[in-house]
Amino acid sequence: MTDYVARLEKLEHFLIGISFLVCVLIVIVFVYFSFRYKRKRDDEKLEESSHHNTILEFTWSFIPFVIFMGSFVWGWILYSDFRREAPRDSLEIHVYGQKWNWEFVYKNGRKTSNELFVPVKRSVKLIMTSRDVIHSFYIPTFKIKQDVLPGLYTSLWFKANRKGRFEVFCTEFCGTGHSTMGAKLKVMSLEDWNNWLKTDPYKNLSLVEVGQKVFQGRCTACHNSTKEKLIGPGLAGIYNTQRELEGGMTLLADENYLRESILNPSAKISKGYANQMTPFAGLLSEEELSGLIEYIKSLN
Amino acid sequence: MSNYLNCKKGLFSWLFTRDHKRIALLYMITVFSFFIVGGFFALLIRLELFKVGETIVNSAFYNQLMTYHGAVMIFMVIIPGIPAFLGNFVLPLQIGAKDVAFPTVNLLSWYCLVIGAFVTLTSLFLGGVDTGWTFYTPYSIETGTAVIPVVLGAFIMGFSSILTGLNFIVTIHQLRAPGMSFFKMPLFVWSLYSTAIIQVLATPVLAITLLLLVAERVLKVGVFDPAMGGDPILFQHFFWFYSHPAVYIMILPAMGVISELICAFSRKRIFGYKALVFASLGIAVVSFFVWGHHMYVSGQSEWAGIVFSVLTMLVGVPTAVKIFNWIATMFRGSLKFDTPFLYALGFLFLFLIGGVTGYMLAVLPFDVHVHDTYFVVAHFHYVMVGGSIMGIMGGFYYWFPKMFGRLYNEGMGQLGFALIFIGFNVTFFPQFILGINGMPRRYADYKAPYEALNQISTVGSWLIALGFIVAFTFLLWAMFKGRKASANPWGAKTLEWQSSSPPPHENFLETPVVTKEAYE
Amino acid sequence: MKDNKNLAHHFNSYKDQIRAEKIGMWLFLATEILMFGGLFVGYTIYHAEYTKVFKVGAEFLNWKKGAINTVVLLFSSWTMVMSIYYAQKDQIKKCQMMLGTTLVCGFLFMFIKYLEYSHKFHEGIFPGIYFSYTGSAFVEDLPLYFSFYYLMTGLHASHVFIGMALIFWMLIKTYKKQINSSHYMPLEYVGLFWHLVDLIWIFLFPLLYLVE
Amino acid sequence: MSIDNSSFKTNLSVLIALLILTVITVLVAQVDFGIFNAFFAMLIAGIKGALVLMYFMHLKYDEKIYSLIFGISVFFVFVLYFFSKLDIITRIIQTSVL
Repeated sequence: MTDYVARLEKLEHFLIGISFLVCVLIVIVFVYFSFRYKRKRDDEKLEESSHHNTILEFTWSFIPFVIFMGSFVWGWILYSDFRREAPRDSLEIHVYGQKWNWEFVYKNGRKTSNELFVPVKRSVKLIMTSRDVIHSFYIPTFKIKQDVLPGLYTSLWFKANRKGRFEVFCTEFCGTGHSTMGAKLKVMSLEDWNNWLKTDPYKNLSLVEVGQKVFQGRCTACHNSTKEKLIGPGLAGIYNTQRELEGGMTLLADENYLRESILNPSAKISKGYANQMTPFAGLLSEEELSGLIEYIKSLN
Repeated sequence: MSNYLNCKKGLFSWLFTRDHKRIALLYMITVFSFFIVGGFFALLIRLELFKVGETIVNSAFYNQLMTYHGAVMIFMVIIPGIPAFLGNFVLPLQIGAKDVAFPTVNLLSWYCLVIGAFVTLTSLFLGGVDTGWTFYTPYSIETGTAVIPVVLGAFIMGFSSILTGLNFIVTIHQLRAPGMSFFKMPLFVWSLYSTAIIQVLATPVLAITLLLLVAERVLKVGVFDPAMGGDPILFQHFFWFYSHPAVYIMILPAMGVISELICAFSRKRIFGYKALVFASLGIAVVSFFVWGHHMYVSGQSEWAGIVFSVLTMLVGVPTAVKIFNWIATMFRGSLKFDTPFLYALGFLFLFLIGGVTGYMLAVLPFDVHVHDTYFVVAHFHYVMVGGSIMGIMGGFYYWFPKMFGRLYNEGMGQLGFALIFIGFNVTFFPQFILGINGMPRRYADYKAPYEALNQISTVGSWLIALGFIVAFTFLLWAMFKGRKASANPWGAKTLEWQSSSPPPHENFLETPVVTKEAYE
Repeated sequence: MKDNKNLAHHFNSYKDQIRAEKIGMWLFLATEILMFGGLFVGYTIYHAEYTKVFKVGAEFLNWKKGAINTVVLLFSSWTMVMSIYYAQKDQIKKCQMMLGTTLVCGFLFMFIKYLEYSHKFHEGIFPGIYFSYTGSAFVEDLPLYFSFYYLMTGLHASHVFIGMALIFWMLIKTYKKQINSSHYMPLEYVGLFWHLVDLIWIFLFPLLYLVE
Repeated sequence: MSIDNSSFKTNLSVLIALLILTVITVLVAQVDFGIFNAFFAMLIAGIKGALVLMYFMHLKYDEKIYSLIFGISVFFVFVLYFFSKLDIITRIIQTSVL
């Protein structure tokens, strides 16, 4: 996958190997003792044996100490490699975590959600921050992980050696939709990637189709396109109906209501739902916003 | 004959008792009740994870389940489990004292636990809480769930822990029987002493952290909220400054119990007494310098990670020493495989696995990979259940005749152990593999490739439940109907066995005078 | 001393009991120090990060009131010591007088604290989101300084209050003739607590009022 | 009993010393010593604290165990400070090159 993974796997094999070995040795000893020294008669006499032996005790403190320190140093070397600054020619991509999806912003302004496209054999640096609570960006196949915090940039870099699709998980508990907050990492050839970067995702799409695309990227962690309730309400049949709000007020779900509920959801909370949606103010273009509203209308 | 159980009658003689033995039994009832509650949450969690997709509970409810499972098991079961229940009963007996130093404070500490638990559990009726037991900011500031009662409850239970620790330190300093110097004390007493140091020194920092969190929610003071200039990582520092030593509050007394069990059932003096004493104290002290190993990927600096990693490795040494010394004690002993000793051996095996995986987790890049995955979940349960719960159960079986003057059913005790031990490994060993394969923890749902191992794990949880049902049923039966026990059914050497079973109101009819070394 | 009525049943001698109680009391003080320590650590870290903001914040405070409060608390500590001194000499009247003065000092402290708080509230300086001061001296992150100000002085004031309640209890004890030269230890423990409250204020005062 | 050592006179002189030190703190705060401002403020507070501990709280006369308990608690406050600060300082150094 990456050079780092290959090096880490060596360390992993060592750790698992030595742990397994130590466990087996110790278990053999105490299982052997268990059989060898089982009490046969209730009044049996014990052979005299010492209850203290400085040399022995020093040895079995010192050997683990050496193993521990050796492992630490090995880990340290690899870790500083993992944490060191990304190579200067790295491709930089901004990553935003929010409840509960990932948004990726490329240098040319192209944005994707829940799908990260990178070229193969090129180091990629992710500059990450969160829009709400702490998330954690984890690519299991590459064995790297970094928490994503609000108000602070953290970074992660990798260089994929082969093409493919890999999972990304959020590993810092971030609320109801935590377990659905995944993304796909797509590693493609440089040529494909350059072509992909230039495409306009909304080219030749109707407004409703634009909305559907945005919906699938940003909304599906909490909202269904049917009437079924997930974390938030299902969006089918919402438009132009009376919505009951927390506090007893009811109002008509018109375009303005939908717009406000997307941009500043905490303003009006539907009855029976918690106030936990991250505001989309400033995160969607006017085209995307109109598209979303048209898409919601089309679900009726 | 008059003993502490029958010397006074009526509910109030129990609720207002200041006898450490009766308070211990009050703790026993609370701790095991909450253990059943927490275990029930655990079973629901495993049941939900049996299949991919939403099966019995939705993700919002799942998150509450995992929060309550963690909070109940940690704050209400394992932390008071050994020190406050077994320790309360055994500590004064083992040092030849009539009671702990401050009997009223001891009772107060139990009330703190009960009130704190009550406050925590009121949140269940206020919509529940879903932050996880770690209450990480800013999520715990933002979530609309009932964080405040849980946090206040934990705060009050913290006082329970502080008061118990304080009481034990003073008791050990002031109330030892004539002739019992510090280095003649049984190792269980030493482990309680080390635990008490942590309880007194670490818990206040948790208290202030939780108070800050309450202030954060009520007033939005911004100390841990990046939106107002605060630093969320500082919360993690404060939290783990307590919570890392807290895992040693949970494991150190269990180690003490194991020392007692291995001596008693090997009929030998402990091997390397002083090494074990200093290992306990060493673990207690070093545990304060290693908390950052929970934060390798939190955004903590690289150097902090490295420093914490090397310090964490240092904890491994005294832990390894303990394991070697226990096994050396068995050498040329006369081993009797009664239930308590089986639990001790179970502890050795499970703690060994928990220990080596802990060492693996201390290695920085490996932790970066498996941090917040099921590998950590498995490691934690191997140490906490495989360690602490094995310690509680082993100790409970061991001191059961002393507590109630009756013997438990040996066959059923062993059956219970076998089910728990096998069930435990079936449940948690697959989780190591899940973790290495990258399954994150606290997930209400997971990807299809993880399903098979999750199903094995869930089946294991049923075995554990069955094991505890067997164990508890027959212990409960034995409490009232078991055969009468003699004063010293195991032939153990420590002082508590010199008193009758059950002991009289003030423990010893005549204050014992100690002339021998520990376990001699 | 074997038949001292204050000797609990499980101690061998009154001397043992006093030592146990004193160790217990000091351990309790240690927990208090660690609890306040958390706040001090937080304060110090943010002070280094937001030095300028904290300086602006400190200028809002009235160091004269802080200084008066310091003097009041120091004086009350002394009267507390003297009350024990007189209790040891069985001069209960003087002991009561000293305790009474301590209590009055506690009230005085709280009163000045009240003046300070109400002055702040008047300016719109409330803790956290209720912070509504928009005057000319406002700088970004100023609420953070006042969060610490209110948390630290608030927690301290709650301790002063608890201390006052304990002193009041001791005063009652002296009237019930439960305090005398052979049994004055409760007074001693309350004194330790009161001195700790004083000790914390000794550090709070320069940190909050005089920082640069 | 140990407390008898602390006579009326000692206590009074400690009080006076404390009051004088308070005046000094306030005066020192008016003068600008640059980076030493905080140092002087904490130094004086430290002296005052030591006086209260030694004389009012009798640590000077009592058994060493009480001083030990106090010392340990302060030490662990420093542990909390040290490692948190270690992280924050090195984090700032790192993030500035990000």
